[in-house]
Amino acid sequence: MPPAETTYLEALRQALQRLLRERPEALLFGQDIGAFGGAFKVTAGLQQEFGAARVFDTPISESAILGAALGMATMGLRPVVEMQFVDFAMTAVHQLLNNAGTLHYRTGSAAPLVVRMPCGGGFAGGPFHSEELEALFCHMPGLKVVYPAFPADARALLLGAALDPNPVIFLENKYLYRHVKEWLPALWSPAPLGAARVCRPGRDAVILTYGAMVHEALRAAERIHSEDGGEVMVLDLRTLKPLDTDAICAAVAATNRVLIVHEGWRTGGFGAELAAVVAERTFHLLDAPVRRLTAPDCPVPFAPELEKAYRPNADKIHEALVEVLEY
Amino acid sequence: MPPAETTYLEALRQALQRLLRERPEALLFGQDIGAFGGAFKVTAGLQQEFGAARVFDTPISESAILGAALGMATMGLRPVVEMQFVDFAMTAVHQLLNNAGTLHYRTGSAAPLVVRMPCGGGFAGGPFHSEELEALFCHMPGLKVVYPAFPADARALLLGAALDPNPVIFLENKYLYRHVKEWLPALWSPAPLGAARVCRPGRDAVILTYGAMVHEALRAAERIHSEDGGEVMVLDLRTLKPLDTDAICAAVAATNRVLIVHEGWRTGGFGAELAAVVAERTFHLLDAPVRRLTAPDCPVPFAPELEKAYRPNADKIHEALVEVLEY
Amino acid sequence: MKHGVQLTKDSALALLRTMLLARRIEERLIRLYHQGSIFGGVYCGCGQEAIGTATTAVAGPNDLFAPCIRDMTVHLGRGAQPLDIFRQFLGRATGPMRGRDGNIHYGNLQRGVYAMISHLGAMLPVVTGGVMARRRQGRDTIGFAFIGDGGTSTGDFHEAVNFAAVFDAPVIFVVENNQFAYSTPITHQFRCQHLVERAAGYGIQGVAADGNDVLALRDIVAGLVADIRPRPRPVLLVCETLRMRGHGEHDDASYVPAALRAAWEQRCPLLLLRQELIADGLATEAELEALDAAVQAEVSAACEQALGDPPPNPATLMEGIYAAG
Amino acid sequence: MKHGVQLTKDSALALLRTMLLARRIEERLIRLYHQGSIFGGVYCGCGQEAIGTATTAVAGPNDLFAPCIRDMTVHLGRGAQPLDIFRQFLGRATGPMRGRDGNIHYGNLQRGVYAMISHLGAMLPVVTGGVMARRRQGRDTIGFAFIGDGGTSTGDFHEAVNFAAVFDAPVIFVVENNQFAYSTPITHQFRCQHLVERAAGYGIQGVAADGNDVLALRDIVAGLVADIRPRPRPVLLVCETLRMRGHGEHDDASYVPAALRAAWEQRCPLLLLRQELIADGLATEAELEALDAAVQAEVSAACEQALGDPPPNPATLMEGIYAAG
Ligand SMILES: Cc1ncc(C[n+]2csc(CCOP(=O)(O)OP(=O)(O)O)c2C)c(N)n1
Ligand SMILES: Cc1ncc(C[n+]2csc(CCOP(=O)(O)OP(=O)(O)O)c2C)c(N)n1
Ligand SMILES: [Mg+2]
Ligand SMILES: [Mg+2]
Repeated sequence: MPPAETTYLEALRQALQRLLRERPEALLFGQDIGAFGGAFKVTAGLQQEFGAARVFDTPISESAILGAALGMATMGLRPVVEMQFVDFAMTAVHQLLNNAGTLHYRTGSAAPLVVRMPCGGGFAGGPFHSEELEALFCHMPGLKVVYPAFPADARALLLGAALDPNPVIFLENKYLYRHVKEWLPALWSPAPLGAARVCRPGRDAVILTYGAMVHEALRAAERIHSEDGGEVMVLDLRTLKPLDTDAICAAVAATNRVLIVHEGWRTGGFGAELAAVVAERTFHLLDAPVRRLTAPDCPVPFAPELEKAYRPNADKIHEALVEVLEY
Repeated sequence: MPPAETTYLEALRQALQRLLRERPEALLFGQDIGAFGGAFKVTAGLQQEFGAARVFDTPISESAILGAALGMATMGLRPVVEMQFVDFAMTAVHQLLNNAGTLHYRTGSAAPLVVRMPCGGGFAGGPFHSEELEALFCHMPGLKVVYPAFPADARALLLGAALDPNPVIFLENKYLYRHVKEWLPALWSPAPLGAARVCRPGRDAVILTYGAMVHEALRAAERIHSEDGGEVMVLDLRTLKPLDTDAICAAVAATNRVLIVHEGWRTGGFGAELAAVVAERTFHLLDAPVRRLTAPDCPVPFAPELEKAYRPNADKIHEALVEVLEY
Repeated sequence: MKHGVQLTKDSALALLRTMLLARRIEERLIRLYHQGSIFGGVYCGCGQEAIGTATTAVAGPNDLFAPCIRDMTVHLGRGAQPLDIFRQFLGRATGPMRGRDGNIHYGNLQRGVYAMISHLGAMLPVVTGGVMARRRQGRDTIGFAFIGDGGTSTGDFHEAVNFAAVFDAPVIFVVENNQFAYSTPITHQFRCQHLVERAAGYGIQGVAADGNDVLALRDIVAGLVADIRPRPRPVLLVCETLRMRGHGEHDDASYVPAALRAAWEQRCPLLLLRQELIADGLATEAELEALDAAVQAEVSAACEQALGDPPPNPATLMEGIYAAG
Repeated sequence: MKHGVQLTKDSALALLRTMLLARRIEERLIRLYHQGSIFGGVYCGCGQEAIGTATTAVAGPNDLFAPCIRDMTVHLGRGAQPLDIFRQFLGRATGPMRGRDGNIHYGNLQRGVYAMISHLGAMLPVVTGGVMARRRQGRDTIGFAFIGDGGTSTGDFHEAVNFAAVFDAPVIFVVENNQFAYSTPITHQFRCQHLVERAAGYGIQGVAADGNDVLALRDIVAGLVADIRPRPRPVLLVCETLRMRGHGEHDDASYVPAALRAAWEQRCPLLLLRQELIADGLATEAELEALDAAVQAEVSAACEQALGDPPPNPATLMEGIYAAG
């Protein structure tokens, strides 16, 4: 019997459970995250284990949730709050951009605060339950932004985020919650934020990506390999801010061709920043123009037929890769 | 006696006045824009001329202002609303990103709606009255984003924005309000959105920029010219979305060296998109890596000494230009 | 006569028919969902049918509606056909949103119905603005803005009601207090005894109503409409009800106490109206059975037709993001 | 004795001193502004000094404050020195925000004072969360959250008050109804007769107070504190007052009717307290003159010292954007 595998979702739950066990100052709140365990069940069982004083439901008030979490963080607690969907955080951007993000710079107070936000599409969620908004958060000074692709990273980075003294936007991919599993060790440590990981080596090109697209990129790279032996590196950024530019530069130096892939919109997407970094820093290393494969600048459509055309996937990545390799 | 010159601020006022005169369906509202004429006096005299039914004050409710404007636009009115400072629009991003931006795609309804937002720093406004947030708006599907640098453009583009059937984010630079003047013709037309303008020709490099930085770029280019005869083109983008990529590509083709300048934050700033476009489309034309000169990823500081270090200006542009030209 | 508005057989049966249509359509949607024919979610208004029915029954053609999650009867009451609704939930190209948005996120401005966005509260200022616009255009429009108990905690609820009050916008803010917001009971949502207590803070009238008694509710709404159409100003109308299914069909609503559920089951708005019709001698059991059978047949036919309709063409993905100038 | 809280000469003079300090500091800041020595704006609380004075006078050391635009007396009442304030408005490296933020945007969490951000309402949930945290940590903390009449229209005001009510967070939401939000009179801001009518909608107590009578206000606040410290829950305290200067010093406030201004001028909180002290025989004119002279001297010295302080070093621009892990 192979060892039991753990989903991305369960890995997140384990991180929260360990945080609550080890850190009496930690607490979780958000809409329906208590007895119900959250819209996606990431917090299932935690109120039962830790009590309603540490894991509790709130009114439907994103600004109050984020503002209260910031206030708690200034008093030495470690709140980890959930936005039911990242889309709804748009009702309270000022609490992140203006309040949490500027706090340490202005006042010197730490704000150890994590905002967990389920992101992304692929399940007919429509325009308001499928967004990918990392580009917006990455633009905001004073925030860190994490976006894991694998269960092990999800677990280690969520604990790492919760132990960080800064406000951390922790993006979770809804599609990955139950679609990705891996064997996880019983002994594990929190991961510090800021390190990318080569999750497939290669010398012919590199795909810079994160979140759900890491898995699509791996599939596309595998297909290139099986079709004609091409070796495409996949770099999972894991943390978008701070960005591991050393790993990016090293990957470009090793491959000389770059494809950037993400599930968010193209114009001003995080891929633009990645392309800019590549263009600025590794211009002399490039054998082909950097290329972005992203969702188009279009609201996320509901119907699966439209969403399939909208969302990047292994096939579209493969197609773009072939062009990058053949340039 | 030279012909009288008109400020950027007065040019905006003229556009609103003409709109209200020519279009009975147009109306203006926002905080303190009525009898008071707005925090910056852009709407001075308009309530007096057109009455309180067409130019009026609202409660301090950004989401209600934007939502109500959207509702009016769906019924055939042409609301032009003001956010007192762009910073405060962050309390109601969902009304722009999720509501206005997706409306036509979902329902086919037009939403002829303009949101005027004073932006930018340079006057010790501190972290909450100095932000440059165009990068956020440009990422949102379904919105157009305009950012004029000159009085003539401000006037023609504001009227053009108001006549556009889509939600338009109209960014105004507070520093330019009273610092920039030019002679304006009595006969003028609304400008369609989407066209950049070469406001200084050149063949040695191009500066891609917009807003207040156009003027700093012009100064830097002039200095280069006076110092050693270098010819630096300045391309004023004017509309950021839709972006005039043809003009950008033509400028790169003519100069082979690119400096991007903006007043907003670096990471995920609109300069990232510009750098990405340049890197993707004009890779083969570049003699030097594309370079960004932006504000650093830091809350806008209050003290003039800090803000001077924070904000790009002609001197910093000059320095960067020298490096780009010497690469 | 017990009711303020004249109760004729025809008008009473029309009310019942709207509620029955919604109930039967939802039953069919639930089956489709469990069969895997519907992508995304199914969110039902079962138990809350009276609210959309009563409001649309007394509204005029120029009025504007911003329905929320559970308001299929608003759509039906404003003229949506069962076929439109199946196409919508199935994401068909022929549906009102052409597959670009799904399930409850639809509308039709020709009939005065805004398509909701998910962000709770966000539509309240939109319909307020729509009403302000129509009033300027010389129409006698009233707005009906729907929101759940949970949605009253959003900043948008507050901003919109206050905004409408300041501008004397004739909007009836209809709170459907169905006791839960997803899994969260109202005890964790607010601390006032009753949400009508919010009205005074905006200087507007607050009215409490039984959300399950369609006839009584229709009378109340008719009274409010008669008040505010000539003398425009907003009103807060709080309807008590219970959501009889899960938040969506993925949710078994096991957090709803059985006794509470049982009590409201007795008060099913369809049941109450049937009983009243029969007691008042306005209809016979047999007539009501026949009505239901006709509704069922109509629903089945619509469902079959929608199932045969085409999905959107992926080549249309990028069309119409902007309106053409 | 007319007042609930024992009125001693010392405590009364302390109240007056705080208000006088604020008044004299602001007068000085206005001069500096018009001389061009202050960059950015100057926003004064002139006329509203009693509110911060009364609240800080009865607060305990563990309590938390979120002052708003016009609350210099909150800062002073919590221990800020005139020197801190001049450094702040002058953007000096030595000031509480080290020049990173200016004018009214400062605080000191060691003394339980949050530095406000400009977005009106945004600090209300922050102080609510801070109070909830301290209560968990076993402290008897109460929060004082300040907001203007205009700020009550923000979604954040609503979300925060409701949130505090649901969690029984002992926060006194202090509305400073100074009749205007920038140029906008309260008639264009809300339609209730009095903002205390908002309280019932949250299921909390609402108290109306005269914002210019520092002694009466202190008694009211003392009563509220005595109530909610042991039995935690929020309260809405609405203080009537008038902003006696422009929104900022760039604004001549010509939109404020002269008669209204004149009426409130008679009710200047400093004047009222002086009159009362003399009427009660607690102080003589001469003593009060001496106090003022001492305050003026202190203010002048602080101003001179701050003017000599260095600006922030531009090389520090990028320091401390993140807390070190
Ligand atoms: C601003 C916002 N936050 C969170 C959500 C996620 N959400 C969708 S429905 C729902 C519960 C709504 O409860 P209520 O308003 O009572 O309406 P009901 O579902 O009971 O009809 C939540 C939390 C949302 N749609 N919008
Ligand atoms: C969310 C938000 N919108 C707009 C502003 C701009 N603004 C700053 S102060 C002010 C008026 C505030 O009025 P009020 O709340 O009554 O406080 P007062 O100035 O009278 O003390 C406005 C509109 C802001 N700071 N925040
Ligand atoms: Mg509900
Ligand atoms: Mg005020």
